[in-house]
Amino acid sequence: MIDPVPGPDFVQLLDPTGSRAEPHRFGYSGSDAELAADLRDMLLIRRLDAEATALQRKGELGLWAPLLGQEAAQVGSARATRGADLIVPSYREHGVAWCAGIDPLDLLTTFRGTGMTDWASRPANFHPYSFVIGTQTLHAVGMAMALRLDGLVGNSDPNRNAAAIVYFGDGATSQGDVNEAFVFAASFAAPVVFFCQNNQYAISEPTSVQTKIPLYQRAAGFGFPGVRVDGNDLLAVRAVTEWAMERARRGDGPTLIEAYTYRVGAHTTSDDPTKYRSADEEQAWRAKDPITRLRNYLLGTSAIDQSWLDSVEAEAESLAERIRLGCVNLPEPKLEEFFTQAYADTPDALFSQRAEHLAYEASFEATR
Amino acid sequence: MIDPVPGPDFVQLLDPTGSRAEPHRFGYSGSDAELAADLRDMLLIRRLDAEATALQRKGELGLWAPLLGQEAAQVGSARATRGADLIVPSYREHGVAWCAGIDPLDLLTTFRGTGMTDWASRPANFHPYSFVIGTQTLHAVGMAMALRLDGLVGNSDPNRNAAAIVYFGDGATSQGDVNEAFVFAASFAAPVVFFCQNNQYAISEPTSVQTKIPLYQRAAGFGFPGVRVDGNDLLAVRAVTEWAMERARRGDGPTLIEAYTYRVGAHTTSDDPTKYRSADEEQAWRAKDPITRLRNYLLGTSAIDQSWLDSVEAEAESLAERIRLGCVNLPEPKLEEFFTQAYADTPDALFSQRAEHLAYEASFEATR
Amino acid sequence: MTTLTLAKALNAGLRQALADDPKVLLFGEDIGALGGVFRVTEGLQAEFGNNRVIDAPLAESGIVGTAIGLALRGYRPVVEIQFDGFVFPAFDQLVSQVSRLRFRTAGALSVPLVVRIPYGGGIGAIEHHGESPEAYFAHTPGLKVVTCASAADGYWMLQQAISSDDPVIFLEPKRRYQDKAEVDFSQFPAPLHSARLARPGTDATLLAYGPMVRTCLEAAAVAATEGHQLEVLDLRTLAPLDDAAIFASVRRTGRAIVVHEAAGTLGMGAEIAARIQAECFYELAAPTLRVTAYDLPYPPSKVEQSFLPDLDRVLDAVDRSMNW
Amino acid sequence: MTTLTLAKALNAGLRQALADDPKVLLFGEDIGALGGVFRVTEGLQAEFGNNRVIDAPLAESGIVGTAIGLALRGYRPVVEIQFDGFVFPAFDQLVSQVSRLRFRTAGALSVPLVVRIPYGGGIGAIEHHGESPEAYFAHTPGLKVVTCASAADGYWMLQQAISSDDPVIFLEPKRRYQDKAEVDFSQFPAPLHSARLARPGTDATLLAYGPMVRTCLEAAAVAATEGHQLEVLDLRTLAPLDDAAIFASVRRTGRAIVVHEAAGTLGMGAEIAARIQAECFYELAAPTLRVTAYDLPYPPSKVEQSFLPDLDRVLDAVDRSMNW
Ligand SMILES: Cc1ncc(C[n+]2csc(CCOP(=O)(O)OP(=O)(O)O)c2C)c(N)n1
Ligand SMILES: Cc1ncc(C[n+]2csc(CCOP(=O)(O)OP(=O)(O)O)c2C)c(N)n1
Ligand SMILES: [Mg+2]
Ligand SMILES: [Mg+2]
Repeated sequence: MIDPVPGPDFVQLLDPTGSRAEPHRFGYSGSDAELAADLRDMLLIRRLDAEATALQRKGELGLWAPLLGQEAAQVGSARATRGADLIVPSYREHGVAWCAGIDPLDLLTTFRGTGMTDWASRPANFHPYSFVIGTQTLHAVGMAMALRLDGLVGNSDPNRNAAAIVYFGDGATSQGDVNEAFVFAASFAAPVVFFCQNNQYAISEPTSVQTKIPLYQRAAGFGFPGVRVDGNDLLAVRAVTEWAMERARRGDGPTLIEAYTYRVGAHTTSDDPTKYRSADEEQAWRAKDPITRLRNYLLGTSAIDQSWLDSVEAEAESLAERIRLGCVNLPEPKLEEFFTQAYADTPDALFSQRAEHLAYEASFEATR
Repeated sequence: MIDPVPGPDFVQLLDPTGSRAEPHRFGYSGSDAELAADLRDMLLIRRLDAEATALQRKGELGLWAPLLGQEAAQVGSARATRGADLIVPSYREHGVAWCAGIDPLDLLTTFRGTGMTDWASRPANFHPYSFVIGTQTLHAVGMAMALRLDGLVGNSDPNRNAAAIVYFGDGATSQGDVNEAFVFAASFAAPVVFFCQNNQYAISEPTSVQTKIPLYQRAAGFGFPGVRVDGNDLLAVRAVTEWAMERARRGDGPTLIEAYTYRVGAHTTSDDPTKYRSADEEQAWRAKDPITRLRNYLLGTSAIDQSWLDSVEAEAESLAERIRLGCVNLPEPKLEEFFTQAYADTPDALFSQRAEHLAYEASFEATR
Repeated sequence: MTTLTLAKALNAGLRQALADDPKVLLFGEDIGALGGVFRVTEGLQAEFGNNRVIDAPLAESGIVGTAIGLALRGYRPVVEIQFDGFVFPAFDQLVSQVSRLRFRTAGALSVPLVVRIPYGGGIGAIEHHGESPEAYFAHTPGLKVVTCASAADGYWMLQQAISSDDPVIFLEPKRRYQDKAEVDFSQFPAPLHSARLARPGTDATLLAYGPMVRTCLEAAAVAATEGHQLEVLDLRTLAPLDDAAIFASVRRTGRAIVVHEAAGTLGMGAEIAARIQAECFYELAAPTLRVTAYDLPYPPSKVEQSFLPDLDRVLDAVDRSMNW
Repeated sequence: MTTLTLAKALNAGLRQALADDPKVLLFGEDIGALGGVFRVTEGLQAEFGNNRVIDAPLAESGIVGTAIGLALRGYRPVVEIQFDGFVFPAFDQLVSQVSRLRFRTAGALSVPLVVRIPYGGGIGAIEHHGESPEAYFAHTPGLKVVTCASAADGYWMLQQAISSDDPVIFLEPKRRYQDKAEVDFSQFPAPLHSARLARPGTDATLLAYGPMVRTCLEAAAVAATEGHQLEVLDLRTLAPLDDAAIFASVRRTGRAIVVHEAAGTLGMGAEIAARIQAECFYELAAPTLRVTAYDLPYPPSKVEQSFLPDLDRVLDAVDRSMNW
């Protein structure tokens, strides 16, 4: 696929070398200090991701879905949300989760198989992961409809307003559910931002299997704007997402953002990308690394220096250690706990099944 | 909803008074004799529709879905197909069925409940009706993919080419399946024309519940052209559909046509439109009647005269009579026939169930 | 005490639920101005406004999926699926999402959603308008499934379903919408997940639900004239089943006949028969018999009367059971 | 005679089918260059080209729906659903269309479609990757449902399913993909819709299919050391069931235990138990017992071993049956 070029159809504010681009209708006006905070997030997230990948290799996780290369897309968009906004991830949004204050160890329970999506029980506006592609986009639209019904949209005091943002991939855009989410969002002018990380692949399938034209253009046909942004450019992602979130909060309805990026790693730790793409291609994308780019820029403006980088590196190291240790010590569940988790009002039959299970386990203990 | 105006976004070649409109990028170049044949179809179809509605009122049909007002959309599009093309209807395409050579009595079996979609057993490229909204659009795309695999697309001899046309409503555009059909059609450049009759309602819901922008614009977001045509203007429908079918046959992929029309009657004979729309609205649309318009034009050019109209009227009368008589004489099915129709290779259990059923019926006959 | 049709009783139940709890929302196709194709929501949009009774775009997965989002934000959406045959586009959202969000989040999230589905055949309709999809849902852990057979149950059970914190598939026997019965608005209703002894008897138990309850009561009335006292149990709750009521009745009579409109294979009768044989093994005078539709897609309406169980087929099964 | 894993046997079966009939097509997500996430289609696109082995957009309803269109035009599409939990978006097309087009057209149209689904748990996967959806399909008239338990059956049954003019849901026990067995390419296979006596015995019958066949064979081996001769019937066909084989075995042993990974309620065990009690009422020494998953959504993988039936739970049920 030919690379998109900066311009009205492709928002880029920081080029791959780390230079601020020409003024654009989407400008990023935050301070370099804020950008440094975002860079710190990206560095920590990359470490978290690497550590989880390593834990999977050691057999401590059943699976991991690396986000390597998508840090700017995730941090830039997550940092465009604020307190009352609702964040609805797919399954690769570990970086978004981090920004939403989710403990990485809670994420690991899912991939270690000790739990499902344990973070849901702690206060945070971060929805559980969804593994059936596209389903969560409808949930997000419903949640956004609720914000509207609750009077949290279009208030004159902008601080009383909120919106939802939902994440999904390029592959997901082919699912009926995602397109129905577009229909419902448009029909109810739901305050929702559809954030599509086009990382060029759905497992082995290049985006060209899903669409012959840029994905952001899908939105116009449903009656709301679509924007393609350089997903490896934190400034651009943040600027565009802030604009779209504010638009939604104001009551102007949905936006589709296509963050054009690349899944540098495997689809998951079970995947083998050498089967379907070239090393050259991977290499070309590594040259557009979102972290390098922002680091170069901030080093250039002297917003950060080597000692700042060293201290984040140290922080990353201790995060990794916490994850390593925490992972192996995640509490092991027992089946008996689950019998009362499927229903608010557990049917008698499940209590009987639990009793059977416990009696069976007990007999087993006794006899062998 | 504000009426669309003739222009690049709304193809109209014959205005409501029956005057040929200004030249347009889509021109209709057929002869008036051909148009007279189409008018004859429309008149007969209108009679067929009225007769079926009457039969339902008399209790001879369980249900009928009238096409009143949509005759130009149906005849104009159907007459843009030719021998090897494949026609995939929804459930209101009695007019298309007529043009495809389907015996109206075969259609009635469905609505009388003596059969399901009996015409499928006779040779015609007219697919069975589908009653689950939108499902058939995917079937049509698959059939179009098959045409391509069979080498029936893009041949230098245009007579060796074929395409599919699939019908659905404005409401159907909200279904996931229809949008997935757009995805697959675009991805495989399937030779298919998506023919959406926007008759302003999905039962009681105005099109504005489904979309805030014109439906034809949906297509561009999937990467293929969409055209809005005056669905009450046979010339425009025919010209645009011929263009789109030829485009598909040539190998240039799918087109979406939105035929902007009106369901003058009830959704079905079970429906009561007074609950959700005004008599004024209905009246305004009756003034745009597709038959009046074409008749006036052809009378104006002297392609037809009153005696022509009288003879078609007589023909319509005898068609109505054939339908009336044929309907009540449709053979009554017996349950026993159905046990071997679900499978090519009927499982033993169904033979046993048939035997049980027959024994039960026999015992019943014997004892009571 | 008022005499109401089932459709009007359901309408009254919805009105009461909307009045009682501002978080209750109705959501579906044609439920607003039209009042639903069966008029079950008639007048409710006029009364409660179009933020409480909302016409949805024509997409069942979208309806259920967005209703999940509404439910997660504290609403109690009551979704209408227009006909049984049109619930399948929403199947993924129901089976993979609605049923599991609580489990997935260890109880942190609730989806208090009611999915109303007019179901069953016998009304002379075209394809997809006479389906009985209950077994698909009853096989799905995390969902509750109930069905009413009378106006009183319609009124009360619907409100109980709406106030349940668990997602409930609420099946309405469409061919009984016009059946009239007394509704006592002041009576304290039985628990939602309990069966109801519709007619006591001693010789055999007819286990039925929804549309077949009336058929079984009619059969029992005829059987009584022939000297057989049939007990009729209206199951009401299909998931969970009211095992205690089922076993108690079958132990009393020694004979069980399950009657439903869904296909026999893996219909509710399969589960009920399997449970009865396991629990009442030594107490049965005959195997549990099943009177169901045949294992075919729903046929054209001209033959639906012989496709579906009717009074005579029920009595025929009673005879077979008695003569075992 | 060659020793193959189940995955390779299926691959060989597909290769043979592609070679035998130019109308056979493979269609699904990631089946081309990647060869499928389980490598069942490995090498086939390279060999037969991308007009025969087609990577599809990521939409299961779209895949099944367009495959219907291909089938109606004379192709024999073999669709891959990537994991069990992802078949539900296609449920409507399967239940309302695939299963009914022949019936709807009085036999005029055929949908010779095979839907391959890797299914079942026990592989330490995340949610939706360990489902056992067979009962949903077996309850649906118009579909046929089969499942293989060994490499030989994988090779042959898949080809038989592809040459069937009826739509077939073809369930592949993913946790057995790497199990090796002998495949005799020249042997004439048993009919597709027949059960297989996997191990003869006299004391009780274990009825199993797919992943649980091996578990039951292991249980039978252990039971033999304890003096019980268990018969193991590999059902292979779930719709239609091979009633004759089931009843014959149960009549011989007098005891039946159905084992599957799907939830107990309305799982295959319900139907089998219901049929056995109806047909073998006086020939049973104990009720048919069911060893299944509990009636819960699939739990996190750390507890899946106690959630799913295993050798010990099977033996426990055998004990209960023997001591009834
Ligand atoms: C309904 C469904 N079908 C198939 C899958 C298997 N699957 C998991 S991830 C994936 C690819 C998703 O691609 P994309 O949407 O681009 O997201 P990415 O993984 O690239 O972030 C597939 C096919 C699934 N999880 N759900
Ligand atoms: C999946 C599904 N949902 C609901 C219905 C019930 N239903 C039948 S026709 C209809 C409206 C269709 O509107 P539209 O697509 O505009 O077609 P029209 O009837 O106007 O020709 C509805 C909701 C259905 N048949 N299928
Ligand atoms: Mg992707
Ligand atoms: Mg319409």
